[in-house]
Amino acid sequence: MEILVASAIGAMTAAGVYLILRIRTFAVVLGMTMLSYAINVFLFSTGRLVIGAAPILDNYAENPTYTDPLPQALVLTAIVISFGMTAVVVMMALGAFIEGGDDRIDMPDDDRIMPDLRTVEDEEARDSVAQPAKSQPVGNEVGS
Amino acid sequence: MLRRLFPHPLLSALLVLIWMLLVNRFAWGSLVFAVIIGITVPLLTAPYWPDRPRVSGLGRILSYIGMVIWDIVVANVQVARIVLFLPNKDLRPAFIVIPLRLKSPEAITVLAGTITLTPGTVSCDCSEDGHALLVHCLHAPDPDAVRDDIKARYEQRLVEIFE
Amino acid sequence: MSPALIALLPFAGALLPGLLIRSGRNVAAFACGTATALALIGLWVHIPAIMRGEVVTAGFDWLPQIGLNAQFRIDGLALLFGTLILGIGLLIILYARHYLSRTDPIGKFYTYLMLFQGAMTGIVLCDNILFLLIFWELTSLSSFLLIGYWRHLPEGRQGARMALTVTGAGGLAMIAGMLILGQIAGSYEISEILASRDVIQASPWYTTALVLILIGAFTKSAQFPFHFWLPHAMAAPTPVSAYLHSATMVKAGLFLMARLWPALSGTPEWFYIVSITGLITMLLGAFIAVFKDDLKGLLAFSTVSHLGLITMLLGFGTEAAAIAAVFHIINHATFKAALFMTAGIIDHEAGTRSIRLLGGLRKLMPITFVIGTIAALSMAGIPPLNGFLSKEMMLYEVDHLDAMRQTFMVLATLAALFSVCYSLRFIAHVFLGPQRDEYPHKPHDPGLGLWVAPGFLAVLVVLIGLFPNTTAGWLVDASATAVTGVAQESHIYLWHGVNAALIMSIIAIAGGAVLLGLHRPLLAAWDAAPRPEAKAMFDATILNFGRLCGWLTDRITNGSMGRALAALTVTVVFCGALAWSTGSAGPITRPMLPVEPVPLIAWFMLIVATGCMVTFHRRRLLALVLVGIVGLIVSVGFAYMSAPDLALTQISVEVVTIILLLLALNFLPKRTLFETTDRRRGTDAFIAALTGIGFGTLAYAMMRRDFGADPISGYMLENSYKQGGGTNVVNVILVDFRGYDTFGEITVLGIAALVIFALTETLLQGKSSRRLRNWVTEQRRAGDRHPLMLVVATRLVLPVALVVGIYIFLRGHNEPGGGFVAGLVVAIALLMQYMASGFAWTQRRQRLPYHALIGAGVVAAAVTGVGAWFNGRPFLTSDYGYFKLPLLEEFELATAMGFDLGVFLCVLGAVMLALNSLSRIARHAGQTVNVDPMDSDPKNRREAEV
Amino acid sequence: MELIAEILISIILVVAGIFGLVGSYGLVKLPDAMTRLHAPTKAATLGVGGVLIASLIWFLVLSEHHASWHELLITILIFLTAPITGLMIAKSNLHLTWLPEDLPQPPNGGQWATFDEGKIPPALQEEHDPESLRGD
Amino acid sequence: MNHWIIAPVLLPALMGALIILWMRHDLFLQRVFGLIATGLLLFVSIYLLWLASDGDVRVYRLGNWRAPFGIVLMLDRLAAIMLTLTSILALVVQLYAFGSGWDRKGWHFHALWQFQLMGIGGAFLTGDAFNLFVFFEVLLIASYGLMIHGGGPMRLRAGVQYIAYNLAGSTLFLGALGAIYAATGTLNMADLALRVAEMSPDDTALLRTGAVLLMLVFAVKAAIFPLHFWLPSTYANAPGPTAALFAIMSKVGVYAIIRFFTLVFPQDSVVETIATDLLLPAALFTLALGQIAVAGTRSLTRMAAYAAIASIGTLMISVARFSPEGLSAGLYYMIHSTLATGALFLVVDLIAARRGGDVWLRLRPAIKNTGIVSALFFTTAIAIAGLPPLSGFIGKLLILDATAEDPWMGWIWGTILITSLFAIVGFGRAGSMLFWKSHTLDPEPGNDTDEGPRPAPGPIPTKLDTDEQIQDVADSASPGLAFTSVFMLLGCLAMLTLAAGPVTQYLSDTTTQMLTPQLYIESVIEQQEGARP
Amino acid sequence: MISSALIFASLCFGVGQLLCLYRVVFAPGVADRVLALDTMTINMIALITLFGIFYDTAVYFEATLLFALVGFVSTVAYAKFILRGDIIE
Ligand code: NA
Ligand code: NA
Repeated sequence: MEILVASAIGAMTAAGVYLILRIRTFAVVLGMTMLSYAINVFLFSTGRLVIGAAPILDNYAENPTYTDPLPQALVLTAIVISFGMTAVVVMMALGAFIEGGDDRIDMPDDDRIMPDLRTVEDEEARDSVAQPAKSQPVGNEVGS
Repeated sequence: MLRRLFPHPLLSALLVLIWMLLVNRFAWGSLVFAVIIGITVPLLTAPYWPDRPRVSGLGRILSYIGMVIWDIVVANVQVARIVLFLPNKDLRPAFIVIPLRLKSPEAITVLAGTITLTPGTVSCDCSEDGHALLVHCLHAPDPDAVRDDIKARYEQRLVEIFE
Repeated sequence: MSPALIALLPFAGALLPGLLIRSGRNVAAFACGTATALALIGLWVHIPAIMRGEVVTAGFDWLPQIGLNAQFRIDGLALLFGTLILGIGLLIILYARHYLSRTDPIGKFYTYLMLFQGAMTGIVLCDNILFLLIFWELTSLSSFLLIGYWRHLPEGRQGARMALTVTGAGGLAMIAGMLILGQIAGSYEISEILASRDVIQASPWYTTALVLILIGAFTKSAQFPFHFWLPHAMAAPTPVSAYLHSATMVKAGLFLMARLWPALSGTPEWFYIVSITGLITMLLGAFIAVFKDDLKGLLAFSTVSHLGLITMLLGFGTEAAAIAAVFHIINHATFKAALFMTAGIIDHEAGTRSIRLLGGLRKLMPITFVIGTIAALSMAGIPPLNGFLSKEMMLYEVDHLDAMRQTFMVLATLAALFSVCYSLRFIAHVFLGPQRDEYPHKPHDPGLGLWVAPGFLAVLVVLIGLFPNTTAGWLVDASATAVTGVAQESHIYLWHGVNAALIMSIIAIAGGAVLLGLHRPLLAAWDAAPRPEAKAMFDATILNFGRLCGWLTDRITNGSMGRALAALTVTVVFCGALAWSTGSAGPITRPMLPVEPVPLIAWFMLIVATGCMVTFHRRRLLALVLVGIVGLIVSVGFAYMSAPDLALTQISVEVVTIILLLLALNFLPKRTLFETTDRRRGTDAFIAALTGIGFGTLAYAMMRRDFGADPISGYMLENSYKQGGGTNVVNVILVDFRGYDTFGEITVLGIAALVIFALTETLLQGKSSRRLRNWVTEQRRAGDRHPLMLVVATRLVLPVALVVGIYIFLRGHNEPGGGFVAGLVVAIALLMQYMASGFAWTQRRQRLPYHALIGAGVVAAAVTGVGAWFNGRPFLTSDYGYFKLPLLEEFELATAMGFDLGVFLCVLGAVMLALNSLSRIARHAGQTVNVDPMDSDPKNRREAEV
Repeated sequence: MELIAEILISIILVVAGIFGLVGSYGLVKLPDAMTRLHAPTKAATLGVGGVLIASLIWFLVLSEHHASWHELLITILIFLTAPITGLMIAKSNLHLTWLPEDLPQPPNGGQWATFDEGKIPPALQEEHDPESLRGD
Repeated sequence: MNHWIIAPVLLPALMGALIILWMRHDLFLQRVFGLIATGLLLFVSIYLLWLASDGDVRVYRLGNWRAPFGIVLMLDRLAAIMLTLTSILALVVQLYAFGSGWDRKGWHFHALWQFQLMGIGGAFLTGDAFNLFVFFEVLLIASYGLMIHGGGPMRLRAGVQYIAYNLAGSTLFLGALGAIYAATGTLNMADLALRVAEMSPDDTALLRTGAVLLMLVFAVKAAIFPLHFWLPSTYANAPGPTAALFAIMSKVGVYAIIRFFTLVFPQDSVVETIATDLLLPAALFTLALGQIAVAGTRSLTRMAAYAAIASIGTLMISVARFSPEGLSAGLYYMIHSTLATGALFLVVDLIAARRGGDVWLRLRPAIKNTGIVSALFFTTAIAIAGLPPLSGFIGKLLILDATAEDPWMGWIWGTILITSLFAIVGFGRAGSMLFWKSHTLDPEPGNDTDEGPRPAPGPIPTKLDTDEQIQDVADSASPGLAFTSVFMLLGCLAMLTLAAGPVTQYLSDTTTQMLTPQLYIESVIEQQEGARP
Repeated sequence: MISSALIFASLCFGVGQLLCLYRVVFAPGVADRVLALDTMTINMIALITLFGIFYDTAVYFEATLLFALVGFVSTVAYAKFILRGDIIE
């Protein structure tokens, strides 16, 4: 059984990782979902695998055995949180799509690249060509 | 007054039953609670069910349910036979149209549900004005017979219950 | 006056112009002048003590943990420099008041100037090298502001940035050097460092520290090869050039070398590095100055040259040389400041500083001529002016060198020769010669305000030259004592008799005059000769450096999410594997559970669905269906492996997620194109496989081993009922043992909904609103939106689901369920209404304020928790009891239920608000809304509006 | 009594299992989308129904736990919802792969709801007021 | 048990909830109550700082459960410092948000602000590893909202990246916690420390893996190379006040590293030096990367973002060895860099607002209030570049001094000092491009329409503004308030400089407390008076 | 006897699941996939119930109830998506 669970965790992780490395938000969201499945199962399995021993106290049973309830509680919290996160990322992906017109996840080049790096003086020279009349310094030449 | 308190008496009864089933153990306290639920929940949800269908004849309802359950069992055997043993080339699927005498949406829904749950038929669509059902038959060498059977066996009874 | 106060006064003065500038320029100038004068007087108060050979110290501990203390000391050296800084500062304040035009923001100028003055004063007065570093860098910063004061001049900005960059870089090197020095000496107090000469020079770190400190000093004092910034700093207003770039700031490097002279000098390293650098600088600066057309350019390079001279003297490492250095510092400050002010006057009155355009000013500006000539002759080293005295001392020291004597003699003479040449040129080409017709302005002598300061300095030049021992001897002695650490008594004479120095001097003067005669052809040759242009090189360096940095940055962080996540993944796998493999894994202790056929089937399905998901992820709806399958199997798996609560939660979250994704997918493209290269997909697949294998292996290894110690959950199983009043241990953990986690968790959910709502609002306004209104769906749509039978069935499902929700809520403490799942169930039921009867119809029928539900949920949970305070217990301490009401059975009430109610409300509100917001986008996209619950009502009645 | 229950449960389970399998098998075997719709909605319904009945009897008669009527509730729920899912999927099929011409027409004229485009009368659309729908 | 310990969590949580419950339509009330809440938070933090100064570690047992079974909050010096720092920054930046009008660019700014503070406070106070995860998520999700506040295509795209990356980080966090729980069977940090110390040396692999993964999680939050990729676009595209508040967010990661690797996995534990071995080179790279980008980037906001990365690099260099001197120098630098980075983002926002949202370093017409804005920029640049006289310089001195004995001393000093020059070059160029330029250029024609509608000055409108050009936040109602808040931050830096001695003393006491975790462990595990049995 | 019947039934439903999976992966149209997913949910309910009998526990009741509800809702959502694109309109 352990080998099944472990390999399932591995498979879901691999799928998740592959998908989050794609360039469209939808695939990334799918990947996140897969990863969160994988991690939830992993976290759950830290209580080790026990079958038929749900941690619901049975006052009538003799020598009842229960599985470790703590990881379950942790996973519950994790599920809820990752749901909230997924909801936000989906909404935001949609927003970015509507605003930006495509659903790529990479930042467009305009985010960080300007045409060419120039010195202040180059910029100013270029500027005074563009607006010859206005670029006279008004600062205060000596001697007026 | 009473009508406002019990917008859907049958629903209230159903909810009491459901609560008792959920609690899974009979106790008067539970029943009291069930009644409270049976009153409040339909009140809360009344806006979503604006008009109450007229329903009459508890006996007719129960016998209808019994008949449908029986038909379902039969249906399953028939469908199983078709699925398992009838070669696809011999299959005679067909669409049939069932003109409706029923007017209330609830009644139409019950009929459509019955059709879907019973032998070899699935309700597929309703006409835009709600006066006919489109039904798909898995294996109907004689579609008209199926239509007449549905009208006689189910619709007639539903007309009695709902009108 | 306390040394600390002296250093503080200029800073206090820096605040005054800002406060007083409304009262007028004179008031601001007067205030700054007063502050400076007070500081100067405060300094001079200590003269008697210093003459007695005392060192005045004061200060307080600032950061004793590392020995950064605000300690000050006044000794001869400090006195000398302090006097220079404050005295010349006073003159500059006066001069600048008249120099700057009406439209210049003079308040700002004085603020910067006083800041600078304070920083310089701090440098010379402080007794702690870390403290010194602070002032040191402050001078760079304030000089940056001063040089760039005329912000409309590109040269000014350029010069300022260049100065900042070079001196800043030097400062950083010096930080390292000083720290090392302090580490070697075991203290950052200058007094102690000066006393630790032997320790310092024996240390293996000595050379490193020396070089680093010297880099700092050389950059500040414009020593070769860092000399290039100084001429460009001359774009600053002339008062600034006179003050910073002749009298004070450039001397900071010299000061530092002088200050640390007892500790650092005397080694071969010191000698070779310092004196040769000084020599080269002296020669190079003088040579270039000969050809400078700009008056200030000429003076700037001459300053470079003279700084080189002083550096060289300090580098010699002998006491006599140190005395000469100190003396030349004084002399240079006097004549060079006077010259700068003269140049400023000429610029001010004639409208140009270009020597080519000048000449013949002797008659037009007689006062200026006299002052300028005296100062220039002193600079040339013509007796009996003060410049001659210190130059002779320099040549004498050169003559008495132990090493490299000839080289130094030849080159020093040559430098002196150039110096004579450019000094005479200053006189000849500006003042002498024929008067011109076309000066840019009509030149005449300025008002008293402008010439009194240089005039005073010119008088000093003469007086020191004639009576060196009376006028300056005491100061030289005092500071030389401080520099060398040994009491010095100098005897400066105009006439030493005929010695090598005098001969060298004569050669220099004669050669300089001859060179001036040949100036015209030489200048032509100079102009024709190719030579490295420092500014262009610096510009290109900085520009290319910037480009390189930009390029590198862009190579590394290129906005690609794939790269970011691949980096994360690879790092995780690598570090995880490293950590695992460097540890030791214990033996397997748990037997494997048998593999049953049905779980095997489920596993197979999961693997297939996962694989298909990767294969078909471009078909987005199919991918969603596959996600659904994976979720289904995971949640059934939870149920199988003894976690019913997890199964419940997983499956209900699953369906809400699917609905969410479907709502989004309505707008998103339905397919993803093939866009990546095979190579990238291959790499990604490799990374993914690696991660999967790694994580799977970790999971397997973990599952086959027992806990290292008993898990804390044993206590929870034991006390869940006894202390928490519930038999569902998971629920008791959630609402009691770890209720605080759950409190955070519902907050997360609530916030998520708020974020979604806020984003929707933003999208529905502004640009995207317009885009949405013009939205055309690519999908062919079916006719009916609200199929009759669906509507009817939903009417029944809603109350049933509500009852189920109530049940799950109430039973949660003892059976699987609880507030969270109940909230989801109710939300799903309401959602069914939305789906079946449509948004508008449903919305009008229920006025559930979702925001308020979220708020109320968080408040309810918090208030339940706070309730425990009244019991004297901490937040979230639960209580429970059994109650009996008439008619009802005995039932249990736990405060945990109040908490769970908060969870319920918050979850319900959050899920509904989120989905509601998301679906509003479609409403906005021009899609119609319904008023009827179903598209076709067979009774042909329309519902009365509620 | 217990033996009878045991036998009964076993029989129901076997029958339910067979129906469940057949339902899923039909999904694979039947030739087109419309016919495939029949298999699961019916057979799986009875399959699950049978299992639930078996469970009901088990907890009524054989279990150490007290009687449980929960299964009845689930059965009700499934029977209530199965026709609707069938209908919705049928409509999807019609929408995706069928043309109205290939279907029998409704008797009173008009069209099947799935194919009826643009049915909202313009007058009703005026009530659209996004602000009023903020859900807040 | 002192209930004030939970106030930094409860106060903002309740205020956030009440804002959405009762005040969601009234910006004025939101401002008033938001300010009151943050102000109270500051008071509480200062009280807690005072409380913690006696050196005791105080425990707050939530639900009155015994440790390690319930969750505990822990108040020690470190937590108190972080809380105080947070509330100072939050209060000041909140004022800026009013003054700049940012808080009316969209919905729920103030509620999210409070929840953000709740998350940060919770993360600093908690003594439970899983609870740390929960509060990380609280602060993250609130930060998502604040990050995309106002919308706009670039900001949303950056927001998607930010979330996606942090989702991956959260996933990793759970994995790390799982591994640690699977190895030790506990989640309480003090109990973890005990169990880690008693761990059999034959079975360390799982625990080591968990510890290292945990470190990576925190490194993601702190944006340490090569896990920094999320930061530049996020910070550069976030609204000014948000970016300023984020200055403390990355410190949460640093805090967590410090907390775990002094308390739970000290150097002599089975985790040994693996953390340090990985951290120091990464920190050096982080610093270099940040400063190179500061010198190379052409956008003002990205410059600020990379400056934030660089400051993290510097900080981590100091922390990486977990030596007493290094930690205390690091803490000093952390305080400095949080306030300085905050100030920098605010100044950048002031500039951007006056340039019509243009953050590129290129010629634009002269801006309003050039004098004061340029002075603020200059001062902030000095602070962030670590030049005297502000605390950045002292912080760097402390760090250099602390690493003087380090075997990597050459690398450390070289990197810190040389890259400082990069910052000087970058900020020098930026400043001269922004302020020493083109006084005379008239506004380009059509520029006004370009800038989009500005919030009207005067009283706060009840209806929220819509804004087409979101990047451009004109300073609206009260630019004075905006300036004041920057002044306040710079004032804090000045105080930090002047009070360097006492502050460093407190910090070195803090370090001593951290490096003797026995006190912490005892106060959690052994003193259990009043707790449920 | 019962346990053999239980194993038989679970195997039947398990194999049924595989067939459904086949239909999800190899389907001519998306509606078929939704149908198969719906069937899977139904089969899951059966499997959980069988499991509950096998371990003689009632703790899985809530799970089956929710599976039923959720299967219905998600199928309707998918179908509405196919039909209209917008599932809440
Ligand atoms: Na939970
Ligand atoms: Na529960």
